[in-house]
This record gives sequence, C-alpha cells and structure tokens, in this order.
Amino acid sequence: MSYDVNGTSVEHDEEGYITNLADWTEDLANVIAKAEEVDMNEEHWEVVNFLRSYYEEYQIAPAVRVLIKAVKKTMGPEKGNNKYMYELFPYGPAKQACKIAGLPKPTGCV
Amino acid sequence: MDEKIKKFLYVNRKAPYGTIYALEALEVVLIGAAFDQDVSLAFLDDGVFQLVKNQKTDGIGVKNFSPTFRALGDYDVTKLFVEQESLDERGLTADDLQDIIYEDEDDDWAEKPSIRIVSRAEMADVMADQDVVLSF
Amino acid sequence: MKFGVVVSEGPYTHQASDSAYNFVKAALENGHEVPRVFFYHDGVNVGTRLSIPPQDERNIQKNWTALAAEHDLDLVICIAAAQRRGLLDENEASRQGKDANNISEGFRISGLGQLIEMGIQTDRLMTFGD
Amino acid sequence: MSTLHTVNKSPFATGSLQSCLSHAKDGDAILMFEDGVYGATKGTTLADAVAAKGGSVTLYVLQGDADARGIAAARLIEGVTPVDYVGFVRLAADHDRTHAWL
Repeated sequence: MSYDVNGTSVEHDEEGYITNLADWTEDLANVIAKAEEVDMNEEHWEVVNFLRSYYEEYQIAPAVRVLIKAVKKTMGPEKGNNKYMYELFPYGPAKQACKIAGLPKPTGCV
Repeated sequence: MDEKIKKFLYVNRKAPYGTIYALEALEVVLIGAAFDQDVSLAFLDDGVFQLVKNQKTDGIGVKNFSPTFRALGDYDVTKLFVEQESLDERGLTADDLQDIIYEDEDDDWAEKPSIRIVSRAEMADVMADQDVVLSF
Repeated sequence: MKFGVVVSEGPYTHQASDSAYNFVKAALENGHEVPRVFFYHDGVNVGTRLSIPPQDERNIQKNWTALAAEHDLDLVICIAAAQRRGLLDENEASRQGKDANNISEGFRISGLGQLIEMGIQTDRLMTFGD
Repeated sequence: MSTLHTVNKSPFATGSLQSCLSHAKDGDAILMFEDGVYGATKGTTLADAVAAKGGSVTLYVLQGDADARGIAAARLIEGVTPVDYVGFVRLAADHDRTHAWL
C-alpha cells in the first residue's frame, strides 16, 4: 500500500499512516489529506505544522487535550477548542491530523 | 469512572536504553495523565540516568525519548522527585540533568521547575505518602 | 479486599508470572477479589497460545487460562507492549493487516488505561517483575 | 500507614535490597521472595545490615522460594519469618500499600 506523490510511491500501513516517518513532505501531506477527504487550507496547515514541531521537540504526538491546550495558548481560545479541531479534522485531530503530519500512529492506549 | 483521586507514584530505578523499562514507564505516565489522579514520579538509583541531558542515540539506532520528559508539564505531570544520594553515588549533580519545567496555570503561566531534588529520607517520605506505587 | 496485579516479565525466563499466579490463586482461595491482572513489558508474552513447554514443566499459559475460566478473571494484555512484541488477537491482526493471531483463551488486549483504572479501583496493587 | 516492600532480587546481583532497606520506614514490612530470599540468609556481607533493619521493620521470606533454593530455616537471619503465599496475601492486605523493588 502506498501513496503516489508526483510519481514517487510512499509506503503506508492498513490505516494510511506512513511507514517511514522520514518520507514526509508537504506534497505527501496534501496527498494523504486528499485520501482523508480533508481539503487543506491555511488553518489545517497551522495545526499540522504545530503537530510536527511538537513532535520534533518532544518526540511524541500530543494527546488531543494537550494539543488543544497548547493551541489555545499559542493561537488563542477561538482555535484552542474541540469544536474548531473537529471542524478541521472531522475524524479527530489525533487520527487525521497526525496522519497528515506524518507522525506515528497513536497506539490507542486509553 | 471512579471519582476518588488517588496518589500515584511511578518509581524509576533503571537506566534508559539498556532495557525498555524507562520508555514503557514513560508511556504509562503519559496515558495515566488522562485520568486526573495526583501523579508523582520518583527517580532514584540508576533511574536518575534517565534525566541526564545531552542524550544522543543516533549511534545505537534506538529512539531518543529523553525530550519527552520535557512534555510532561503539558500533561500536568509536574512532580519529578530526584534523589540526591543517587546522584552523588553516580558522580552526578543537578546540573547534569536536563531542565524540565511546567507552566503554572494558577500563577499566570509562570515557568517553574518540575524536578525537585530530595534527600533519601525525603524520598522515603514521598513513597510513604502514596496510594498506589507503580515500579519499573 | 480487591487486589490489582501487574505482571511485567515474560514466562519461563523470569519467575514473575509464576509468583503472580501463586499470589492470585492464594488471594482468590482466601476470599479476596482480583478484578484484573495486567500484563506489561515482556509480561505480554504470557498471553501467547503458541508456546509448547516440555510435558514435565508447568504450562504457564494454560494455567492462567484455566484460572481465568474458573474465577472469571480479567486478564489484560497491554496493546502498546503487545504490538512491539508481536502479540495479536483476531481484531488486531485484521486491523493491522497481519496474517495470524496468537492470543490465548481468557486473555484480552486493551490499553494502558486499564492499568491506571485498576490502580484506581483496587485496594492494593501488586507488581511482579524483574 | 505502613508499606509492604517486596524484594525479588539477589542482593549480590542488584542494589534493590539495599535501596529498599534505606527507604523502608519504621513499622513497614519487607518480604524477600524469588531470588530475593538470598538476602535473608546468615553469614553474608549484607546479613548484618538486614538484621539491623529487623529492629524497626518486620522481615519475611517466602518459604517456597527459600525451599526451592535449598535454604533451610536454620540459615535464615534471626528475626526473619517464613510465610507461604497465603501469608504473602495477608501481608499485602494488612499494609496500606505495596512497593515492589524490581
């Protein structure tokens, strides 16, 4: 299973998470988003970029409530809330935004 | 779910990388944070090595999870007790540990240190003040 | 009294799962409850149904399965630890696109939240590890 | 409020017993089991430290583990009480929390 990014194939798993995190590019993110039926705009990118920098700094994808709290602090309360996040990513920021951002699949531990 | 808040202590006594205990302990802490309990972490014996700064794992092909400790504040895990005697025995001082801070919501988001260096006797007091002790 | 039990080492290499089994058995026989046993780290390997110990040794996996059946025990294998180590139930195997599953009867795979919940809901937490 | 500490390592392999001894508080109990039972034997370099702690904490050894390792009752440090698994369960119930020194 793979995504096609301008003629290059990028491997992904059953659920669409990329196998090799180093394969991520912005073009790939757009391809994953299309497969997820998410129409990437500036607001989506804001969250995706936030997730990537969080992962870069801490080596984990933040839990949803942590993401929302952090977004609230840096981007304000009109964006740092559940409603806004689920409007952007209908299947949830953990699943969809992390997938588009090329982060590891949440292990679904709770 | 049960309403009562319990005091949970995660006891870390093992060094990172040689075994998986440190990493999988951290995974429990991150998940456990969602349960709104009163959480503390204890680092003693070889566990203090987990918090040492400048860990670089490129040469062993193992994920470096030490930066994740710095995310604990976001998860409202803000009490990391580190035993002074364990540091001493290993030739370490508090300066050898990475800075781990949290932002205190009740104090205008002031940055405060999460690491609290305690004596062995104080660590024993911390341990004796818990409802649940999870060892790794 | 309610005991929560954590088993954090694999079978045969460490005595942890034997000690936990003996403890749980003694607790149950003496009128206590063991609402859950949680298998973590290499402890998840206790839940494989594919082990074949020599006939003159105890069968750790079967003993747990039998004890679970007798006392309706909740034997939970941590999903994160299990995925690393290749322990899968039928659901997980199909979700992850794997061609086999290997979990013993009486065990179930679930999240780490079950460990925390066990700590909250029991009176004592016992850890058997190394 | 007291703690049941459990130690399952030989004190000659790891520092778990020593660490446990230095953190246990008066009125606590320490149960040595699995390879931890070696810490309960007489004549070792640690025996004096273990025996001394016996003044303020209660020391136990799991009989089955001692038997398995050929440790006769006479070789146990004075003041160490052997218990079976039922005794182990009772100890865990009688103290407010357990702390496993892995």
